Amino acid sequence: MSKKKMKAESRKPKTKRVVCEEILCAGFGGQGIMFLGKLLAASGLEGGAHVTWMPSYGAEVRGGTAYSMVKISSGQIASPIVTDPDILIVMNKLSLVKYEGKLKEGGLLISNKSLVGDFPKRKGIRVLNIPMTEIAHKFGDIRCANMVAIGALAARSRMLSIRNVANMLKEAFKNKEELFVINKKALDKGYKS
Amino acid sequence: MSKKKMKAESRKPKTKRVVCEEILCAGFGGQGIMFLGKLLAASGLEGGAHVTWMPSYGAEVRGGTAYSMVKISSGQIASPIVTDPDILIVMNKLSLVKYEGKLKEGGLLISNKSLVGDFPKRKGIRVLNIPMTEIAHKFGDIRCANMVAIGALAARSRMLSIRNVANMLKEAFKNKEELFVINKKALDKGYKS
Amino acid sequence: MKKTKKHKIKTSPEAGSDNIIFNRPVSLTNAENHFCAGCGHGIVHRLVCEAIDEFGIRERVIAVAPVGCAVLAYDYWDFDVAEAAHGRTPAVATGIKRVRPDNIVFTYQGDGDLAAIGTAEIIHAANRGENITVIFVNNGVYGMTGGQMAPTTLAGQKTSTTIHGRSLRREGYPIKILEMLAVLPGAKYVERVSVHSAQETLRAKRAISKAFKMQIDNKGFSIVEVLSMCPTYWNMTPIQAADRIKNEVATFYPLGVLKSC
Amino acid sequence: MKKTKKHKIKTSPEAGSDNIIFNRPVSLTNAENHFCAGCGHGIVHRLVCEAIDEFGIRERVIAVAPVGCAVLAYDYWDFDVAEAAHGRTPAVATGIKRVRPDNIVFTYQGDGDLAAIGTAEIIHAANRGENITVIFVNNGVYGMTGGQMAPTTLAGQKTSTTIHGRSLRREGYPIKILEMLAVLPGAKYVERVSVHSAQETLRAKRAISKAFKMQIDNKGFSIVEVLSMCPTYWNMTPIQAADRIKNEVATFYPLGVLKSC
Amino acid sequence: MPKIKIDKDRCKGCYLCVVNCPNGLIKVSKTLNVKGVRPAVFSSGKCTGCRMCAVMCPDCGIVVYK
Amino acid sequence: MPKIKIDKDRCKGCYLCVVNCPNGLIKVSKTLNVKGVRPAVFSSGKCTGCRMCAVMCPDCGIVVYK
Amino acid sequence: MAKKILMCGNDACGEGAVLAGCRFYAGYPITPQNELTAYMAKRMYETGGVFIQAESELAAINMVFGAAAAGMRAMTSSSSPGVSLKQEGISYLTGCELPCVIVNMQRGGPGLGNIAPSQGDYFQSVKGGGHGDYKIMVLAPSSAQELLEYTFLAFDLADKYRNPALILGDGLLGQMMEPVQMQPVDYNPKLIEKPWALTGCRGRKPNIIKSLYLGDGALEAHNKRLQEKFKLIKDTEVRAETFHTKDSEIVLVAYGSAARIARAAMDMARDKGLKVGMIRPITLWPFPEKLIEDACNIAKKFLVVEMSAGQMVEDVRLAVNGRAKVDFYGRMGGGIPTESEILEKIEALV
Amino acid sequence: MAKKILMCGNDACGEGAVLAGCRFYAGYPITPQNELTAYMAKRMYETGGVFIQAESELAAINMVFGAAAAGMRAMTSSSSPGVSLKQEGISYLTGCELPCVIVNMQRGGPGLGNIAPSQGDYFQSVKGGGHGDYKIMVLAPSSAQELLEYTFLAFDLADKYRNPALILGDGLLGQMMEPVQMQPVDYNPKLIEKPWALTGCRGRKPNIIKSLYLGDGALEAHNKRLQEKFKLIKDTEVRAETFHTKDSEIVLVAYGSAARIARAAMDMARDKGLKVGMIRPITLWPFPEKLIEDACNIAKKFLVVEMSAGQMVEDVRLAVNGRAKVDFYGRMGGGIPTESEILEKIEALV
Ligand SMILES: Cc1ncc(C[n+]2csc(CCOP(=O)(O)OP(=O)(O)O)c2C)c(N)n1
Ligand SMILES: Cc1ncc(C[n+]2csc(CCOP(=O)(O)OP(=O)(O)O)c2C)c(N)n1
Ligand code: SF4
Ligand code: SF4
Ligand code: SF4
Ligand code: SF4
Ligand code: SF4
Ligand code: SF4
Ligand SMILES: [Mg+2]
Ligand SMILES: [Mg+2]
Repeated sequence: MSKKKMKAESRKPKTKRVVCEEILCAGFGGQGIMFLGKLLAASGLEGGAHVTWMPSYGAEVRGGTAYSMVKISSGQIASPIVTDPDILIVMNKLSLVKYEGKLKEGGLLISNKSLVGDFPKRKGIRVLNIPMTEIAHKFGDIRCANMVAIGALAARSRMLSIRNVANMLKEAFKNKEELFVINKKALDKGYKS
Repeated sequence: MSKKKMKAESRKPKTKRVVCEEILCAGFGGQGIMFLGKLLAASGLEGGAHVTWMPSYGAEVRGGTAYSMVKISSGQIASPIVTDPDILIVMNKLSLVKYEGKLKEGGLLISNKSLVGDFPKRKGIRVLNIPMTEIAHKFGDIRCANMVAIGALAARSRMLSIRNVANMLKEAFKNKEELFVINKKALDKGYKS
Repeated sequence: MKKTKKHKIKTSPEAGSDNIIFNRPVSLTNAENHFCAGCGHGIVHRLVCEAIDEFGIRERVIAVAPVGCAVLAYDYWDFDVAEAAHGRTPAVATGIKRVRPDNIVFTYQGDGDLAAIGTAEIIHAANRGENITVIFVNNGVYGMTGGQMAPTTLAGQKTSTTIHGRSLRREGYPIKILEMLAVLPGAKYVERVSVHSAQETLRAKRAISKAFKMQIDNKGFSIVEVLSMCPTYWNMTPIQAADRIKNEVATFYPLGVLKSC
Repeated sequence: MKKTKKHKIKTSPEAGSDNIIFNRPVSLTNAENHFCAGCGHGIVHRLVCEAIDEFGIRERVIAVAPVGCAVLAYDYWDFDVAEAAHGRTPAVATGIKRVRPDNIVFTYQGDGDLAAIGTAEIIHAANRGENITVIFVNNGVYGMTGGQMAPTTLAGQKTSTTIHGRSLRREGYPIKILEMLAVLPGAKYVERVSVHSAQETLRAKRAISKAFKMQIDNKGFSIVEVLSMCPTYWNMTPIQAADRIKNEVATFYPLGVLKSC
Repeated sequence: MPKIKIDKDRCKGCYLCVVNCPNGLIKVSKTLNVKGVRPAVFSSGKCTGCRMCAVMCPDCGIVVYK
Repeated sequence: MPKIKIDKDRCKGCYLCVVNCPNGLIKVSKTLNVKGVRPAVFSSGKCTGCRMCAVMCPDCGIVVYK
Repeated sequence: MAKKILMCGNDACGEGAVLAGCRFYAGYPITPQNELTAYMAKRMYETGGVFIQAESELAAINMVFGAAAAGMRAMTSSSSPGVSLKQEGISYLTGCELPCVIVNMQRGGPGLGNIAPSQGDYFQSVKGGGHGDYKIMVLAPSSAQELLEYTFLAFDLADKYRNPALILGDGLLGQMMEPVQMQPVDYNPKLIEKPWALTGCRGRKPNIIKSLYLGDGALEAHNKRLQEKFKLIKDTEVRAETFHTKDSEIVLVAYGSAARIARAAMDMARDKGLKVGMIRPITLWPFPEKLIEDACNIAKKFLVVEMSAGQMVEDVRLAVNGRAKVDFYGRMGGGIPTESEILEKIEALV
Repeated sequence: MAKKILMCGNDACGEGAVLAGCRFYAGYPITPQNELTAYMAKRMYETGGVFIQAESELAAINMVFGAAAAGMRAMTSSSSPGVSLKQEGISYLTGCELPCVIVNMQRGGPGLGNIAPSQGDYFQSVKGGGHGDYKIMVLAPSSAQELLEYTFLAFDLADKYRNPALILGDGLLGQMMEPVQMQPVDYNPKLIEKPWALTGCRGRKPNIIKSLYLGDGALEAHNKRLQEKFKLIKDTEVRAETFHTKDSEIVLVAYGSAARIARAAMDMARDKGLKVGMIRPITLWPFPEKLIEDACNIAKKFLVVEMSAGQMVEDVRLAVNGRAKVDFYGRMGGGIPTESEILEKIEALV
């Protein structure tokens, strides 16, 4: 990197309208929440978008709910922190309770019916209630419930294509063909739901 | 102490002429250089003067020459550091070599002939050359050579009286009558030299 | 300060049945702990409270909690607790005990806290013969920070900082701190126990009680090392983790009393 | 890096007589040292240089000097020297040795440096089995700062911070660091010697040579503790100080090889 | 007869109680609890009140009755 | 015959050489050196060249000749 | 353009070190920089470098001292409490003029605090948390890409001036994943000769690495040399990014994570037609005081945004020296300002 | 008037602690404050207090943490490198709101430096050498008498605000002997109840001493409380001495040892008819910025004198805020300015 580039210089402001999807994924520790978010971000990047992924703060406290935050945008991203998500993915009940209120008016809630149960109370949002854990269980590995969620999102996102997600999934599970197959199935199932 | 007193307040400047004697004592580690200086300061204080005593910097380096600095003044003392002494007491040769040049024009050099040997080269100063170690040896303890120096100084100082020095010496050696006696003898011997 | 009455078994009041023969000790709050499933910390937290209840000293106790997975101990313990900077736990305990010798002061420390960053502090507290009790939870990893190697990690064990397994050549030997402490005349009671089975857990309880008793009797420094499961960063189920202690960890770190004066 | 030719006794060149059978080693500069009369440091400084000359490794050596009375070692040693923050000497040596394994790296440390503030560093360097040599000068006080208690100060000994003598109850026990280090498998050669007499000094020399030899042969961590006189802060003449080692210090800290692998 | 009571929603599903009951009286539930795990359940039987299960529970999820 | 040479002004007067000479060949000088101490002096005699004096000197003040 | 890789800032920083030729790392785990330690464990293994998980942060910084003294490009990393423990070591490194790179992924304080992102260690970093008169070069990246690139730079600067350099990040930058372009074609580590290094004295006089100066005036002379060096660095190595400073009445000043957000707020404000610009110091020390001074010619007001109670704002005030109003907006203890909070503050200023 | 005793500053400081009711001291030897450690060893023994020669400065500050948590007036002391090692502990003490007194008898740095007097740790003391947003109260005595008196004050302030207080001296003040009046009749330690202290939970809910705040926004709320406290201290506890500020065109600003000498230079200058005054901050934090601001109404120039490369001068500049010229004269690495050097500087300014 040249020093000059780093020295003081003015830049043109980016003022044209950007499309940005902000996603919050939440669930238990073991539910692959971090992976879920990373896969979303990677897929966004694969599609040429600006992306950030941010975990819930580190590992200094055990247990409880974990969450990760993803932004996929056509423009530069300022903060990776998602305070009022466009899309909320909740894998367990506690997460719904904790984050439901943060979802934007008109936002999309993707909820894991198997553990969250009935519809949330809130009005004015779009809700997808899918028995992810049960579906995953049927495919033989309850850990791929998160893939159902991604599939469902990919079908509705403005920033993600199912092809990019599938590609990234493949890369994540290279040399683990068997796992890939199961996860891919879950992804497709979600896409169709 | 009252907070008020410590708060911002102006003071009258002390501009009247002050008398201040600045003394540098130097010698080997074992020659009682620190004690010498402290006794001078204590005696000055006993006489109602402002005093400071400052050792050569601490104990982090062994051996070599040690020195201590004393200021005895009719006014407040700023820095205890003596850079150009009015009086220089040297107990060994190295000290003479090192500090002779710092003595003020017209200053007083009190030199331990036993270890320093011949007169210094420098002109324009007053010199007292006393075989202190030999005298002390005669009194039975070579460690009281420093008292000879103090005695000699007390006879010439504007700020010290031999009575105050003797009192302070007594206090320093209380419960050590025997040591006091020897040191007192050396002191008197110096005073008369 | 007067001692509260001594009582043998005292269980949490809200249980409300005379037929109860085992329940949460009163010194343990009802809060659910934040530990992972099968984590040994949960067991050790309870054992400490059982010992405290046994001697009826809850109101005299001042605990020093570590930085580590047990950092939230004050949420679970119903007595005075101080936090300590990572590893300085025994120094903090020393400060407390010296100014309040009638209180019962103990530290609770992980193996990173005690055997790595806090090596000097534990050794010198023991050497000074501080009249404190140390509960040392050895789970062979840094749990709180995500499963890095600890000084106690076994040879060959994979962690996030030894992805190819701990190499004796590069990372040195799993450290036996108790064996070192036992050399010090200031350390009066030194025992290693484990919580990998009910049997061993009962033994662990006795050791912890003994360690507190030493302090109550002004006998000086006591330490109990507890081999403890970290299923999460051993990448195992809790049952596998317990088995690992039995078959591997306790083989390397032999259980038993190393010293008792 | 090629080794220089090995030679048995090489004395300083300026002596200029074939008849000389003992003189300053070449690795020792001609500078007069700043130590007090009869200080053991002066002897140990020379012994280290004798060992280095014996193996002809002066040009390969990198020393790490402590903060302590030996802080000016670089004025006396005619090879590369790094200063280290007080107590961190073994950490600095570790950094050097790991990036320059072909150099011979040793630390020279006082008992405050090694057994107090640097406790964690020495233990973990030993435990990692760093292939370094440690010369540990135990004079039972903090010489440089004016004779305060050291962890090694004997019971009852008066120092500026224990004016009524070290009390085991308040200040704890004189610490036997070597006995603790010997527990660690990473420590390969552990010996305690003394310089209170010519006989013992010759033994000390052999131990120091052995410790360097261990490193040259890539055998791992070696440490030699040298009981050493501090006449100044023992308030004694050098001869009395030497006698005190013989009669008191070496009784408490027994001389000999604790471990040799 | 002695028996135990397991706090279903407190249980984290470590199953240390399961393997430590000398009489094999504790089983894994078929349903998930609020934590999303299958809790341990007491399959009533010849419980001796030996406390081994409770001693091993890291979550104070077991009360033993005589 | 073996002998030693003591660097008078280097000597700090610790006298460790004095007590370590098996043959008592080293004495304390009557005069002071530049350091203000009475240095050790070799009182020529049946020196065996055993080096003990030099080994003990903390100040490298003694050279031994064969 | 080479493909971008999704990478967290901690990993990017580690890779930057590897590319810069760093082959010695010593560290002690602490959130939120654990990925960096783990990354270095892996990469040092792969590159034949040295990785040591030290017994403490103190040991780590002093191992780095040793490796640096022996001439190696060496690094340590930690987060706030751990960096506090390194202060003595940093003072020694500076006194001994040893080049090395220290990374601080700041978290919420004081004390144990929490593990959320923070900028509470600015004073410690730029004023000197250790003892004595010294300065270290402090670089403040604001993205994963910059964590990679400024780490190169930090090593080059450290070697060039024989002085430690600090990468001042935070938990957000360390843990966030972003696309990083991994092969910057135009970087070659400026590996220079180190004749002062301890390598054994074969064929030369012994080298000594020390910070002790006992002779009369020796330490003062040493300090004068150091101050001259610091002056040279100040004159040569200031780096900053400016936005619209030529036409702005209000100038934001922010670094690192806060700068990302402040910049977005600036864009929002400009969209609303407000004349708002921004200065992002890249080097926190040396601080771009000249740039700020110059900005005073146009700007009437400055708004400093930090994730702290107000630390860098003092340096801005020093540079402005009364010529404009300097306002502050901060979030503490892990709080992260939002674009709209900053925008509100801006609007209140106009 | 009671008789004055010749005493070194270190001893005076120790006696001040004893009189203030301090009954816990933990420390580790370091020049130039060894007399203080030795003094406390003796006096704690005599008063039935606790003296611990700790294994390190880290252990010492954390022992003080423990004693303070248990409600005792506790103290530790050290000099520059040792105080650097205490920075993590100081940050914890502040986060946990524990009162205690820390003494730093500064010496020359950076690194090992030397053992001569210095004022190179100003930044560390007042800006925060540890991590996170915190402040400690910093008192700067300039004589043995003040070392005695400010040590009382430090304990009282620490308890009052549940915050550490630091006595910032130097080797000159610590080692110099001066006459000290030992029985100040008007001092009674303000020993207050400490219901938060750890004493065992008999008859009350358990007390917890902690700085960890994990809940959403909890640490930020904690920091806000701390900042409010710091604000209160700033508003209440500023202390300084002023000389001739009402008629002076040139105002010297100096603290501690440097202030003694600067004052003498001021007197010399006034003897020569120059309108020179002086402000001596007694509290370095909170800094007497208001006094300096006020002085700007008359003064055209400030001359800051420090035994450093220029640290307090930044706080003076911040207070002056461009309204007057601020010049600096400093000596580093143990150098001590002389009256005539300062006078020369003054004369160059007129
Ligand atoms: C000074 C400092 N360094 C590092 C950390 C980060 N840290 C927190 S806990 C911990 C170690 C945890 O391991 P251990 O003590 O074994 O406890 P466990 O979590 O395994 O029970 C570390 C390194 C810290 N908080 N402070
Ligand atoms: C961090 C730090 N703490 C304390 C000191 C002061 N100090 C210098 S040397 C020393 C101890 C000296 O004792 P020892 O290591 O036994 O060496 P000796 O002088 O006895 O040979 C101390 C405490 C320091 N320089 N740095
Ligand atoms: S990480 Fe390990 S030690 Fe920490 S709570 Fe989980 S299982 Fe227990
Ligand atoms: S003080 Fe002691 S250790 Fe230091 S030089 Fe003197 S005799 Fe040697
Ligand atoms: S008390 Fe004993 S027998 Fe009964 S369930 Fe528990 S372990 Fe089994
Ligand atoms: S031991 Fe406790 S937490 Fe574990 S399975 Fe049994 S009841 Fe559940
Ligand atoms: S060489 Fe031996 S015999 Fe000769 S003087 Fe020395 S000690 Fe005595
Ligand atoms: S051993 Fe050396 S210093 Fe000591 S008396 Fe003999 S010659 Fe002198
Ligand atoms: Mg652990
Ligand atoms: Mg020593």
